[in-house]
Amino acid sequence: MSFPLLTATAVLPALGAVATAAVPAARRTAAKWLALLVSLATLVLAAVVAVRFEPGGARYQLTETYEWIPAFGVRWELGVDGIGVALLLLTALLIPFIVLAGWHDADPSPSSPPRSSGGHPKENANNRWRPTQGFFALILMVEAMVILSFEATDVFLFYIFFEAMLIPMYFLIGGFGDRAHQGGEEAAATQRSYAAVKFLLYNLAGGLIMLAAVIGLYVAAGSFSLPDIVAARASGELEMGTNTERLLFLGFFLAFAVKAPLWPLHTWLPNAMGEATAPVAVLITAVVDKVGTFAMLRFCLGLFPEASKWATPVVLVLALVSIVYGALLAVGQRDIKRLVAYASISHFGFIILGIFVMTSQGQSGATLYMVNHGISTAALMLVAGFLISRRGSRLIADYGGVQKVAPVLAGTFLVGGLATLSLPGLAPFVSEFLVLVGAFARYPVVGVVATFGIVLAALYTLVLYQRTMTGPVKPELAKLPDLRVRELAVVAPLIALLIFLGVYPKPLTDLVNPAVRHTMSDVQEHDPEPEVEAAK
Amino acid sequence: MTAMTGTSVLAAYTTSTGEAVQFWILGTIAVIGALCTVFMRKAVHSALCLAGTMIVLAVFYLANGAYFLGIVQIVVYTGAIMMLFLFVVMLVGVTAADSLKETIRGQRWLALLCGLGFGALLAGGIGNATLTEFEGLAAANSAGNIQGLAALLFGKYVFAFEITGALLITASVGAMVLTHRERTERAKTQKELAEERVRKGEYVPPLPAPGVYARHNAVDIAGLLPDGTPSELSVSATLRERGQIRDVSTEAIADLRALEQRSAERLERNPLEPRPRPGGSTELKRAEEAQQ
Amino acid sequence: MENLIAPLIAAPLLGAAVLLCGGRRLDKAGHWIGTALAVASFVLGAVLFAGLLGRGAEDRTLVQHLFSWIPVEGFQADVAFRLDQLSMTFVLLITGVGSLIHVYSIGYMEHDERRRRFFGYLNLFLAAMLILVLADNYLLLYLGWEGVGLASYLLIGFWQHKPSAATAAKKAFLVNRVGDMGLSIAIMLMFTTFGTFAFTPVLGSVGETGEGTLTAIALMLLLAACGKSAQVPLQSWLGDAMEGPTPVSALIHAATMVTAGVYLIVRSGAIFNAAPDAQLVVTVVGAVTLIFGAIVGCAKDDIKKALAGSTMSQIGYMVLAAGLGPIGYAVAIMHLVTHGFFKAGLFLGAGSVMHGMNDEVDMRRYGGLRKYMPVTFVTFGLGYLAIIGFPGLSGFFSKDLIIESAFAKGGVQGWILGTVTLVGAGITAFYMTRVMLMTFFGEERWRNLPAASPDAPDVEPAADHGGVPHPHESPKVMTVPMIVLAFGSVFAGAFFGIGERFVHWLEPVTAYEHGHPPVSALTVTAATVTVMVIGVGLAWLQYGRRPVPVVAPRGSLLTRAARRDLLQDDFNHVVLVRGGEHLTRSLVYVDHTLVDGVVNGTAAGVGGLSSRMRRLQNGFARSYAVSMFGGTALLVAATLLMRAV
Amino acid sequence: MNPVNYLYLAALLFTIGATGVLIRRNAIVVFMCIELMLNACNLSLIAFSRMHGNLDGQIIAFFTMVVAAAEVVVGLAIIVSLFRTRHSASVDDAALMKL
Repeated sequence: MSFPLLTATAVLPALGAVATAAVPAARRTAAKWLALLVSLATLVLAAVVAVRFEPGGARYQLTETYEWIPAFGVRWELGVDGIGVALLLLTALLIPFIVLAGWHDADPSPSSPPRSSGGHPKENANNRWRPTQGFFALILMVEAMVILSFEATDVFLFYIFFEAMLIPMYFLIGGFGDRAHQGGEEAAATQRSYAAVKFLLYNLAGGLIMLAAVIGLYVAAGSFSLPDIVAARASGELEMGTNTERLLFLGFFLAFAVKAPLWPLHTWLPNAMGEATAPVAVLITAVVDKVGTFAMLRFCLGLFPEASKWATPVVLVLALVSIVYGALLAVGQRDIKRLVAYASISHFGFIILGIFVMTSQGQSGATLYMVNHGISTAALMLVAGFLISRRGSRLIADYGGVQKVAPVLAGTFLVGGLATLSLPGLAPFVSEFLVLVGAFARYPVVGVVATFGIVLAALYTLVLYQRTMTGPVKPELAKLPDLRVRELAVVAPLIALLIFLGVYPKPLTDLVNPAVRHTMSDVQEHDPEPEVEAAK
Repeated sequence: MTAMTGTSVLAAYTTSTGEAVQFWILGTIAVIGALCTVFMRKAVHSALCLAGTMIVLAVFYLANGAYFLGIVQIVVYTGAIMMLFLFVVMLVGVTAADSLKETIRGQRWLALLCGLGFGALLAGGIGNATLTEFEGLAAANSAGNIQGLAALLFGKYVFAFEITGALLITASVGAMVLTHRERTERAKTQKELAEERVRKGEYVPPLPAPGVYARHNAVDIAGLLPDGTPSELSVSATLRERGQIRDVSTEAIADLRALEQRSAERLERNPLEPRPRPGGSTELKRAEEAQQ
Repeated sequence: MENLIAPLIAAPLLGAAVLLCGGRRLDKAGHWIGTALAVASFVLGAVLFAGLLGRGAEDRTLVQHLFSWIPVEGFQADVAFRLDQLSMTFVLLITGVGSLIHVYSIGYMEHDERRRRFFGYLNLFLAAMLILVLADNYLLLYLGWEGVGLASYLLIGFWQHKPSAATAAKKAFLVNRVGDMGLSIAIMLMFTTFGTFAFTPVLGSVGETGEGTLTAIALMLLLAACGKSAQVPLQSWLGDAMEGPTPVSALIHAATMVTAGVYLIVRSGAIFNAAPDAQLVVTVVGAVTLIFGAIVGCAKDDIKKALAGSTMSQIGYMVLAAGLGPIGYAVAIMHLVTHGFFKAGLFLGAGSVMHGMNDEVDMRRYGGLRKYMPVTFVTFGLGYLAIIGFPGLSGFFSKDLIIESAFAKGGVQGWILGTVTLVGAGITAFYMTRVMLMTFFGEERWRNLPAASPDAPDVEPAADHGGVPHPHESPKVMTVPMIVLAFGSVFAGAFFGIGERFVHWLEPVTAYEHGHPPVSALTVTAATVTVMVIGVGLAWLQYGRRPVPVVAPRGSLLTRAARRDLLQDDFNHVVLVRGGEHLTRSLVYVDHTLVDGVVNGTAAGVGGLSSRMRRLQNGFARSYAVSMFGGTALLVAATLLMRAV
Repeated sequence: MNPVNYLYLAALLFTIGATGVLIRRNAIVVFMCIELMLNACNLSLIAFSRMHGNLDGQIIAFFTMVVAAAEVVVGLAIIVSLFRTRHSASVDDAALMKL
């Protein structure tokens, strides 16, 4: 057995989390550096995975299989296809930035005395309350679980991590909320716990339905191993009754639709993203939610192709609603972070659209979209977080003329916004256009409706930029400091990546294409042929 | 005696009429005893009725050839356990009669319902069973009942037996732990107590003595205050707790008044005219008011 | 030689990158770097031009394939550039005028502390515009298309501290986005129809598909063109775009970007040729905008807005010409180029006037400036003559050709379009003369300006930069470009027009066919000139003879409507903005109460239920005992039943 | 006589005891009722042993007694300490489990 690379990629951050949590209370900075180093090491491992992965090769590579619960045929079965690698890279890439961006988010603030012993912050050094260690440990924990759910090819294994990642997320949202709150500390705390509980319950509900479906799948298929089931279905050994398949599909899809918020199951996201600190919000929308869309692509389409086709019309309509609805609500928001949240809902609509139109452009687009949306939202949200942390308010109305006092901040914010409205030349455009083309090729009407999304996106982004960055400088912003080195170190690489992937996405598409080919063959769909074979 | 004769003919497959008679008589008594145990208002009575039932049961044991258990039943249960019960009852208050009024809504009806239903079920179950006659214990008791039991107890059930030993030890230890109170600090001397009382200033003088009268003088009778009202303080706390204070002040006052009357008639004096008199009658007045 | 194309684009791109990321340390030299790189790309363009001239007319198409942009299953988008006569023309126009305006801006933006950034944006615009015209497929063109949109957004909103500027920028971008929607849908249609969207295969295999599809594609392209080129109904942004610095208005909103729509139509000529209905729509749009813009231009007192109206109208000419098909393509481009010269010149002139007048834009506060800023006066005047089509100047040739082609369309359409163009020419003459007179002739109204008076609240007080302005000529760095452009506006037309040099140069790309108007070309020319003279005369009667009131008179209904862009904005505001606001607000409410309400309602329901269940836990051991006992009873019953059955 | 009668009797006593447990508040009486139930069981056990002619039933009854004794000891101790703390022997007063 060769070196278990995939397991290592996941175990490293998990161990790092334990180590970080064990750092003594006084050595806060040490914990931060430890977390950063671990996340960087994980990035290196992920890069190794990406290098070792041959796009032309087998569907699942670097596979590892160990018996775990033989009684139920549950196996520790890992393997990545191109999509998995892409998202693995995304996760491993974003975590260091999240850690770096949240550098001071978990420092005990003088305004909020620690929950354990109400005392002055200087006591924190010697009391047992160690928020910083916990914060970074939780982030690393989430990373480990997300990575595992991207790697697991055993349905049960996937389910476990799909659910388990909720716990650290719950604490991240509920325990380390955004201190910028108009209602003061108290209101912030209540809002935060409300958001956290809502997040947890909402996702748990979806997860439980999925658990039922997972068990049902085992009953129906007699195995948890995704490749085996897919192979069996392809070869026709495994016959699944139409209704069984549809029920199981619904069970899976519901959970994923909650995770990757699909209208009307989206309402937890704005609360969670609004109350959490910006880095955690990025963690939610850019990393954790991707598991949902990823799972739709891998499990819903892979395990239940027929049911997926059966459900396609409904899913497409919901996706369209999400696109337009999310964008419209984003326009209507008064809170920067909630605005970004609704924008993300709109974008997830695009991703799901691309997955379910069942064209290779759509699916490659959806996969690229997951990555690009992760990066662009990270850029926008983190800059927004920096801005909010300076002013101490999330209300758009409290800003104005920032561009004059902090041009670099405003500039990066604008780039993030332009990426969000998927301006050509930035990464999101590639994916969004692919999704649109893929949708249009099969369902022209859907494509056209979705295209309205790009106008609305421009609307909410530019309105946000205009209200916050332009116009006369608000007096209380006159002394606003521009981006610091640490913050620049967070944003600059992201922006560079956005531009690079916007101009030269080939490395990514090379990863994704074969995987998409496999998925297309799973669902036995072919791209619609062009009307006329163009004269070459 | 009938029981003995009944048991002597145990070898027979069916039971003698004698035993039947005995069963019906004693069974009724047992049931009545049980019912009384449940429905008597005073714990003491319940205990006594239970003891009665147990004795009856002991007889049944004997009648069924369980001589050893029959004796044990009488000695241990009726002799030891019930006595223990009585002790506790004394401790908590013999005469304390708790009302049978139900406080939890619907509890009583539910209880009765469950009881009847359960009884019916058991009856039904037993009714299903087809048991018409006894095997008889002649064979088993051939070497004597106690020997038979001992053989089983120290053979087949020896481990259970040992464990029960452990159980008993544990139980006694537990009882001690529960009831024993470790005195943590030195007991206060009388001086200290007095000082404390003064410092608290709640009731500085010594408590009044219980009432001592011509006809009653007992610790459970409250002494009368100058205005004739009984003083709770004069009765010991325990009795107070149990609400076992007898109040004779009214009778006492009635007697006094009668005395006054008689003396007044004898001296041709109008008792109603008010005039300053040494304390007594004014006390009476106030006492009467106190009565109303 | 095609390897020069990439550097041609890279130069300004590099400039943008350097200037925008360079930070403060480049503030000193920023504008020089920007200008140098712009000029560099112009030089490269010139070299390429020479190279093209060196080749035969037929193989003047260079293609540089850089790399595959989006390689996805059944979807090939390459980063490839295509240089042919059409794009060459644009390259020269863009880089040439661009360089001039860079130079001009050095002077114009001298006192702006964010000059470096300004030049960065200008370079960004150049790069994007070059990508737009050099792209070899529609997707790359889309990239350039949005790129120029971004640059225009940044430059319109350059003075972001002015809310009006920020709003105008946002508006421009949004309206353009609507157009971009059209472009992207068109690209999708091409993809589904042809399986590709590179120029050659798409335009090559037009014949193989139905007219319906082609019409759809063509109309979508037209929508895009309307957005970019400020044609009705998407024209509303151009007027506000004048919030940007004047060089921006000259470069982007007069000479180059706004003509991208025309480029798109001409470039996709094959598709339009095959879709006559679409062509008709194009001509109609052109005609409407032509008149619309002209009318707006007549009513505006803001010199830049008046020029913006004129730009709209002139582009209307081009679009109309482009809608005429092969007769018109080359002509449209020709007018585009000449217009690029004289309109840029006019804007620069306007900028120079504002520069000398404390950034005053209200023409009613100008007057008699000719002796204070002679160079500006002369260059502006030449531009003026050019645009009204004074015989011999460039505008004359190009516009005359368009009018001829319009008539040559033939039939009723021909007559209608012809007359429209003629009328347009007249109005053009009118409003341009008006601008001219109000600015450079008449008494010097700026000497004694009224303070803001209650009877005319819409007049903002003159003293926004303090005191009576001291009109003066602008520095050399500003005047030189104006002079160069004046030369262009004088001679370009003759140079292109005589012997149809220009159309023949474009012929291989746009397939020129000479139109034959029902009446002789001379008659048309004569008519044009007379109409022009009439327009000038009317303008002189109204603004030359009589003194111009400083406070705008109430004016006729049409005038008032025209001042407000013929109520277009009011329509937008009422229908789109208000409606949108209501929609979003109600949606937010719905989301909070309905969608979220269901969720929270479920939670509350569960909570209520459990608090009811909680009552059972009353803490009395006896009631627990009852339930235990009852449970036992049930169990016994169950077992008995089991035994029974 | 039908030996089942013993069982009926036992059942009756048991039910009475159980009902008593449910309706009485005085902890001591409750305890007595429990004893009553135990005795009922013993009775039936002994009847069984006689029916089947072996002594196991009696052994079980014996154990029951032992256990009962132990239980009584502990239980009464609990009652006493309860009374000490609460000055009442009512089971309803020990209602701290209530939410």
